[in-house]
Amino acid sequence: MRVRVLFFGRVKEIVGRAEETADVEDGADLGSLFRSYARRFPQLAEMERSTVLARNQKIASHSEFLADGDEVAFLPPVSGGMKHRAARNRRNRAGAD
Amino acid sequence: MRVRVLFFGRVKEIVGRAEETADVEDGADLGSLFRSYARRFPQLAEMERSTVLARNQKIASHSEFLADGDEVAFLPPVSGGMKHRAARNRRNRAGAD
Amino acid sequence: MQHETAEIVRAPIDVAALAAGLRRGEDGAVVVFEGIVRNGSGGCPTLYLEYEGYEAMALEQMRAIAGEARARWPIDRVAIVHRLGRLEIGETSIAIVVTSAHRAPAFDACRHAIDRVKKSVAIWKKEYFADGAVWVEGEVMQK
Amino acid sequence: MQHETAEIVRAPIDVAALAAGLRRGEDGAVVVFEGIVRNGSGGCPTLYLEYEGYEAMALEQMRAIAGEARARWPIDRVAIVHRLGRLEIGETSIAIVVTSAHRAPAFDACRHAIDRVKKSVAIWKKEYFADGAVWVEGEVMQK
Repeated sequence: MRVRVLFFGRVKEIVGRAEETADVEDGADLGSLFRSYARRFPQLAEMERSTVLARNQKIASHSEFLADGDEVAFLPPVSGGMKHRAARNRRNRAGAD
Repeated sequence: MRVRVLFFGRVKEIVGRAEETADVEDGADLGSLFRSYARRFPQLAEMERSTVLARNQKIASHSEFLADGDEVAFLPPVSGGMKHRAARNRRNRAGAD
Repeated sequence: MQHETAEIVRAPIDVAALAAGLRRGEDGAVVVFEGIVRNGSGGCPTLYLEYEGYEAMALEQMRAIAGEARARWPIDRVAIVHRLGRLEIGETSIAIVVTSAHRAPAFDACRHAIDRVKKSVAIWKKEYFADGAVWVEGEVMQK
Repeated sequence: MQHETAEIVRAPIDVAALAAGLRRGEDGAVVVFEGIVRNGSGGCPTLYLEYEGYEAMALEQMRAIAGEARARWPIDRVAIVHRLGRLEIGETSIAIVVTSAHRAPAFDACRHAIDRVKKSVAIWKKEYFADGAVWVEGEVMQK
């Protein structure tokens, strides 16, 4: 079956695209989809704890099963509103990566 | 000596004017000035607890002495900002006066 | 624009212009409070309000409240503008604008300022109904 | 105007028009929060920010936050507007307007709404400096 996968923020840059279509096996869950990307993109594996998954625009756990035609999104920590205090620290860390 | 006396809000209506000049004896304090008006305007006497006095634009106690040329103000409960919840009750009470 | 602004006006308050005049590059948050003339909740509708003030004293008190807010919270600027005269339902009687790097102190300072204004600024209002009018007496004035 | 409004825009947010559209005769208080792009406090100045969102999801989340505020506090209307795209220092990235008969619930609801937006709306921003750019990662997204 096929699902649409959307990437945002830093995940989008790691994966190098905003979205793609992925073929997944019947019975696959969100966790297995995440792991398949994490294998291709080691930086994404490091973000597993902070990256939330959404299935059809709702936050979903890794154990949720996929269905054909689903829209899955990889959502790194959000930063809407105004400036966050942590920005500068993160920047220094990013520079050290 | 002479002082200028200003009236605001309901006090202004009770006294019937916004301001006047008053002759006071040497050594008079704010309390004696208030009492002289309260004798003339019994409704003002009822408002003694809620009416704050100012001397030269600063809140002052009844025991503060007056000086020639002072500006005294009679300040009933304030209601700046927006609507107060108590308005309707007070209105009914005012109607019963 | 000063760090602390207190103004008494008789024309409609242009809150957008006020907020625009305060904000600077180091601000991350603007909190605005507007008090507006509202209809009573009872049976008899309010027609309009008349505000009057002991202007010299009220201005000084408003300035003191702005200064107090800046002394107590790490905020940037505070403006308190009160309108006097006749105000119709829906019009803004008071606007308080606080700018700050962060939002929490801006909310705290703005809220504190309006609470203080209602208790300790020499301004009074009279509410007009179809069948009469009454002085709205809120709080015994505090320092 | 609905009781709960959520909007994502790409042009400057006209907060005055937004607030004017919400207020009604029964309101006595309007509380507005604006989040603005500010300069960093460190040595290297921010040039500008780029905001992006998962728009369908973000709108739904903003609507949910507005609804939650109205369920929890006795307020009148809530509008949450977030801007996406490139924003310069001093520009408003988010505006939240709450109208209410009384001020306390308006302050509480507005503050709650911005706290929730920062934690649980699918919006990201990238901060651009003279020597590079970084995704600003705030909070792990919550429901």
